[in-house]
Amino acid sequence: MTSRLSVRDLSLHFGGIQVLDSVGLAVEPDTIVGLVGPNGAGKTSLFNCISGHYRPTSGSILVDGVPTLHRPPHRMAELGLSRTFQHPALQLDASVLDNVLIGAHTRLRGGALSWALRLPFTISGERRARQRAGELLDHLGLAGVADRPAGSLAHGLHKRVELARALLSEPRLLLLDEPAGGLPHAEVEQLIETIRAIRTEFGLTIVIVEHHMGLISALTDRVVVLVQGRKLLEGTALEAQRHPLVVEAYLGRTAA
Amino acid sequence: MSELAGPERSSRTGAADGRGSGNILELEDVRASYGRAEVLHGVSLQVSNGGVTAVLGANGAGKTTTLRAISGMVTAKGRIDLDGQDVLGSRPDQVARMGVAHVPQGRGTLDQLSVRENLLVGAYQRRDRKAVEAQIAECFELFPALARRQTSTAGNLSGGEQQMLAVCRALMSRPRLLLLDEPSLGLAPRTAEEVFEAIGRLQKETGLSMLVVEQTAALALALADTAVVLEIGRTVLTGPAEEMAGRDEVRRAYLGD
Amino acid sequence: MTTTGTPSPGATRVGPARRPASAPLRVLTVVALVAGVIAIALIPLSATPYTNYQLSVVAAFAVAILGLNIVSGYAGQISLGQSAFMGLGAYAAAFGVTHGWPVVASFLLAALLPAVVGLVVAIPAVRLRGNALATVTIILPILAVPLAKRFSDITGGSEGLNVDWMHAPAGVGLDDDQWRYYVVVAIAAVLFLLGRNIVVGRIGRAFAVVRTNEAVASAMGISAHRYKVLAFTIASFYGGAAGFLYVAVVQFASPDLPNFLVAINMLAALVIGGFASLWGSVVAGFFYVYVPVFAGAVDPSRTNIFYGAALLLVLFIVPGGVSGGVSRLVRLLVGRLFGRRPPARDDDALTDPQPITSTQQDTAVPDASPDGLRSSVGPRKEVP
Amino acid sequence: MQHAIQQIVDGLAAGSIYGALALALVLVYRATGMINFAQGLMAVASTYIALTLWQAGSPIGAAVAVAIAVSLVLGAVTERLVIRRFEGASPHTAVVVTVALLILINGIVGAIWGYNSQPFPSLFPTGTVTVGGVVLAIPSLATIGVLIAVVVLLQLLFLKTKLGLALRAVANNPESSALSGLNVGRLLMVGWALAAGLGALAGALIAPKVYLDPGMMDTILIYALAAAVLGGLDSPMGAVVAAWIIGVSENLAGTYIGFIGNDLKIGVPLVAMFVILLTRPQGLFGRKEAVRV
Repeated sequence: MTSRLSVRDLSLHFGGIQVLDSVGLAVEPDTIVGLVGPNGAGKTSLFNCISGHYRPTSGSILVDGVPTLHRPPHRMAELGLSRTFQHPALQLDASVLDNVLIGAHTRLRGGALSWALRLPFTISGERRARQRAGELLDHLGLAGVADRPAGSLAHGLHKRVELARALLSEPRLLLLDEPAGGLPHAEVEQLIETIRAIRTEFGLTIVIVEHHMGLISALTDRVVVLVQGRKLLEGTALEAQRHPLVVEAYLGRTAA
Repeated sequence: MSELAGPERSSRTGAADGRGSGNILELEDVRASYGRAEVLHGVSLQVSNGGVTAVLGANGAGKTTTLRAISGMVTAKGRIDLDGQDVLGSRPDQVARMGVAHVPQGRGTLDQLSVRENLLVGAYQRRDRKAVEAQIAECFELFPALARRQTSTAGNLSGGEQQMLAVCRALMSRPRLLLLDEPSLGLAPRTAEEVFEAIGRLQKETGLSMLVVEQTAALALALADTAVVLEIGRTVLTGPAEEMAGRDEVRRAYLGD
Repeated sequence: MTTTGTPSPGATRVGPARRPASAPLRVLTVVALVAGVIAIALIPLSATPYTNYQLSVVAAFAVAILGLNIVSGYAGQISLGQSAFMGLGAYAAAFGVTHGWPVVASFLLAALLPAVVGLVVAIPAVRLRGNALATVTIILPILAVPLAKRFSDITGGSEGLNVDWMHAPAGVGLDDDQWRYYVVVAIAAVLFLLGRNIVVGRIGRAFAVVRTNEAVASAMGISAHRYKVLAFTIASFYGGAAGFLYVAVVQFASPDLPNFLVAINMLAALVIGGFASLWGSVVAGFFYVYVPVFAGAVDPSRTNIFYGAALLLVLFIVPGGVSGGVSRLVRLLVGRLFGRRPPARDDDALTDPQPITSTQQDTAVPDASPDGLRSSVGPRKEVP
Repeated sequence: MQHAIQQIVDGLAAGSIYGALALALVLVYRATGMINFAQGLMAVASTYIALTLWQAGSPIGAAVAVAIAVSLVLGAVTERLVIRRFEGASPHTAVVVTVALLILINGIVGAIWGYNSQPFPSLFPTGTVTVGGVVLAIPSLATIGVLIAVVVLLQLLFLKTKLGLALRAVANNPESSALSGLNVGRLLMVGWALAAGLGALAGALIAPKVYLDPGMMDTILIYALAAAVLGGLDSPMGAVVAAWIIGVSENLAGTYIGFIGNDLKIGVPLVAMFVILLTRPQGLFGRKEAVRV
C-alpha cells in the first residue's frame, strides 16, 4: 500500500538559512500524525512545502504516490489535499456560510458563463454544496451562526469555520496547522472530540502541527519531532514527551 | 564594556546589588487586542531596577504581545509604568526615547542597511558623536564578526550575527530597559547559548534591566532573577527564577500535561 | 435581487459589510424592486427627451462601472483603464453600424473585442501585486487616445464617428429617445442580472477569496492568477458592452470617451457608490452623469473638485460608499421599526486603516509565527 | 549620424524629466508603499505657482525656486492631513486615495488657473552648442545636467546625512525604526515633501516644451510610472536609468519608425513595460519581493 503522504529527504533554504534539512516522513492512510517541535523548527514550512505554497530546495513529496513538487498550490486540492492555516484566514465580513462554501470550489463545475446564465447544473450544484455546508456547520456546532459575519465570531470559532471550509472540499488528506492555537483548555477538549469524529466519518488521514501536547497525545498515532529543521525523533506522543532530547530542545540542556 | 550601556547606567542603578531598589517596569492587569480580538486578558509583571525578568509560556500565550504593548505597538489597557511614569498610549518612538530599547522577534534588523548604519540608527537620538563612535568600536571589539562585516548589508549576516547586531543596536540608544523577544529564535543551540552568554556578561557588567521573552526556558531562567509564566494571555505564575525550573506550570507550558 | 448569499465585499476597507437580510428587509427589498421596475418602465413616457437621454447614459455608465466593480470591487484588482474598453466598444459599435452590420453583430463585436484585448492585457498585468496593476491599466486610456487618432480611417480621428441608428420602429408609437431608453435599459438590466449571477456563486466566491487571501484561495484549489484574468476579462466585456450602449444613446464615438480622466472618475464614482455592491454601480452611474450636470450649473471646473472631495470624504467617513451607507441606514431603520436590534458589531473594522485579513491576522498571534522571520525572505513559488 | 546623436541627446533630456518625476514616485513608494498617482498633478500645481510668480514679475529661476519650496510644504501637508490616515491601508485604498487627490487637485488647479494652455518660459537660454560637429540644444543639455545634479544631491542626502540614514531606515523597516526612537510619521512627511519638490522641478522642466495646462503631466506621469516600474519601484538609480532608456528609445522609435511617429511613441514604454513584467516582475533593478503564506 502506498503511503497517503510521503516526504523524502526534503530540504528548504531561504536565502542562506536552512529551514528544513533532509526531512523524511511517511503518513499511512487513516492515521493521524503529529508534527511537534519548538518555535522555528520548520513545522509550518514543511506544511507549506506539502501544500505547494513553498517550493523546496531538494527532495520529493508524494501524495498517494503522485509526485507533487512541480504542482502549483491550487492544483493540490484535486489530489485530495486540504489544509487549515496557523492564523485562521477568513473573510471577516462574509457570512460563515459563504466562507465555508469556498471549500466547495473544486466540487462545483462550470465557468463564468455557465454561472452567469445559471445553467441548471450550477443551480443543483450550488444547492448540494449549500446542503453539504449546512450539514458540516451542524456537525461542527456552527449551525446557529451560519449567517453571521465571520468577523463577529470568537477566535475559537474561526478555527472551526476553517475546518468546515477544508472539509467541504472532501479531502482525503488534511493538514491542520495549530488547530488548538490560542484556545482555552475547555475548547481544546471539544476540538479533540470534533477531530476524532470527523476523522472517522470522513475517513481522513490527518497531519497536525500543534504545541498543545494534550491534543497531540489524545489524537495522534505517531508524532514526528522537528528541531532546527531536522527530524529529531519519530514515535508515540508519550515517547516523544519523555525523550531527553525533546525535553532538552524545549526546556534547554540544564532541565534535561 | 561598561561604555556599552552608557555612563548613566551606573548612577541610575547603583551596582549589581541595586536589584530590589524598586521596579523600573510595572505592568498591572494589562489587556491588549488586535482589532476585535483581545489577546492579553490580564498580564501583570515587574522588572526590578537592574534586574532581569523572563517571560515564559507556550506559543500563543501572549509573550510577544506583552512586549509590543509596552512599546506602544498595540492598543492596551491597564497600567504600564516605566520608572513610575505612565507609558500607556505612547507611540513606539516615544517609548524608545523614554529609554526602552526593544529587540523584536526576528530581530528587526534593517536588512538593506550596513552593519555600521544599523548601529548609527540605534544611536539616532544621541548628539555625542565621539561617544557613539567609541561605543561602535567597543561593539566591534566585542563581536569581531560584526567588525569584519561592518560595511556589508545586515541582511547578509548569519542569524547569530544578526542577533548580536540587534542587541548592539538596541544598546546604542543607552536604554534604561532592554526588551528582548526570543533572542534564540532560529539559532542553532550552540549559537543560542553563545548569544545568551554574551547577554549575560553584558547584564552583569552594566546592571541593565531586562525583560526577556524566551522559549527555551533554561536559557532564560539562567539569565533572569524573576520569571513570569503566561497562559493564554494571562499571568499564571510569578516567582524567583531559580525556583521556576522544576515547576509544573513551566513544564506544562511547554510540554503539556 | 436580494442580497442573501452575496459573497461579501471588502475586507479591504473600501467595501460595505453585507449581512444576510432579515425577513422584513427581504419584503422591503421585493417591494422596492417592484416599485422600481414600474417606475423605470413609466418614467420615459412622461419625462422630457433630454431626461430620457440622460437616464440612458446613466444606464450605459452603470454597466461600465459594474464591469469595473467586478474586477476592482469583487476581485480586488484596481483598474484605472476601464474607459479604454468602453471607448473601444463604442468604436466597434460605430464601426458595425456604419458598415451596415446587424445590431446583434455590432453588439457582439463591441463587447467581445474589448474582452479579447482585456484578456491579452490581463495575462501579464495581473502578475503584478498590489497597486502595480493600476500602473499598467492607467496606460490604456492614455494610449487609446493617440491610437484612436492614428487610425482615423476607422475612428474618424479627432472628429469621431457619427452614427445614425437605433430609431424607434414605426408602429410602436415611441419617440427615438423613449425607444433608445427602453433598449439601453433592458440590455443594462440583463447585464446586471448576469453580473449578479457571477458575483454570488462559485465564481464570485472565488473572486472574493482571491481578493482577501491568495494563500487560502490556492489551498481551496483556486488559481488566483486565472480568476484575476477572468475578472479583468469580464470587466472589459462589460466596458465594451457599455460602449455599445453609449453609442446607441449618444450616436457618436470619439476620443473623448477612452480618456484618462473618464477612467479615473469612473473609479471615483464606483468608490463613492460602493465597492462590491451591485446597487453601488447603479448609484455610481447616476453620480457619474449627474455630478457634472449639477456642478456645471455652478461652474464646469468644479466637477473635479466635487468628485475629489466626495471621494476623500467617502474614504474618511463612509468606507462602504453611498450604497453601503444607505444599506446600513436601512437596516438600522428596519431594525428599529420591526423591533430588531441592529447588528451588535458595526463596521468599525472597516474604518480601521488596517486591511483586516492580511495585516491583522498576520500579526494576530505573533508568538505563534515560527516562520515569520523566514518567510519574509522566502522564495515564492511561481504560479504559471 | 549627427541627427541620431541629436535625437539621443533630446531623448536623454526628455528621459531626465521623466526621471525627475519617477524619482518622486520611487521616494513615495519606498517610504509609504504607495504609488502616488497624484504626483503629476501636484507637479502641475507647483508649475502654476511658478507661472503666477513669473507673471507677477519675478525672474523665472526665482519663481521656480519658490514654487519648489512651496511644494515641499504642500507635500508634507498632504502626507500629514490625508495620507497619514491611510498608513498601512490595503493597496486598494492607497490607489483610491491618491486618485482622489489627483481629481481634487485637477479641479482646484482648473478652478484657479483655468483649463486653457499657457506658455511657460524656459529656465535655460535657447540656442545651441556645437560639440564635435554635432549641434545640440542648450535646454536639452541643461535638463540632463539638472537631473544628474539632483541624483548626486539625493545620493549625498541619503548616504552622507543623518536625515538620509533615517529616511532609509524607515523605508527599510518602519516598525523597527520606530523602536529605535525614529519619528516615523515625521520622516514620511519629509519623504512626501522631497517627492513633491522633485515633481515641481519636473513640471518646470517640461512646461516650456508642451505649454502648461492641468493635463500637462498626464502623459509624463505614464512615462514616469513606466520608468519606476521598469527600474523596480524601490530603486532610485534604476528609475533614472530606466527613464533615460525610455526617453531615448521612444525618441528614436518615434523618429525612425514611420508607423510610430510622434503621436504613438508613448506606446514604447508601454510595450517595454509589458515585456519586462512578463520576464522580470520585480523590474530591471528591483529586489524580488518575498511572499509570506
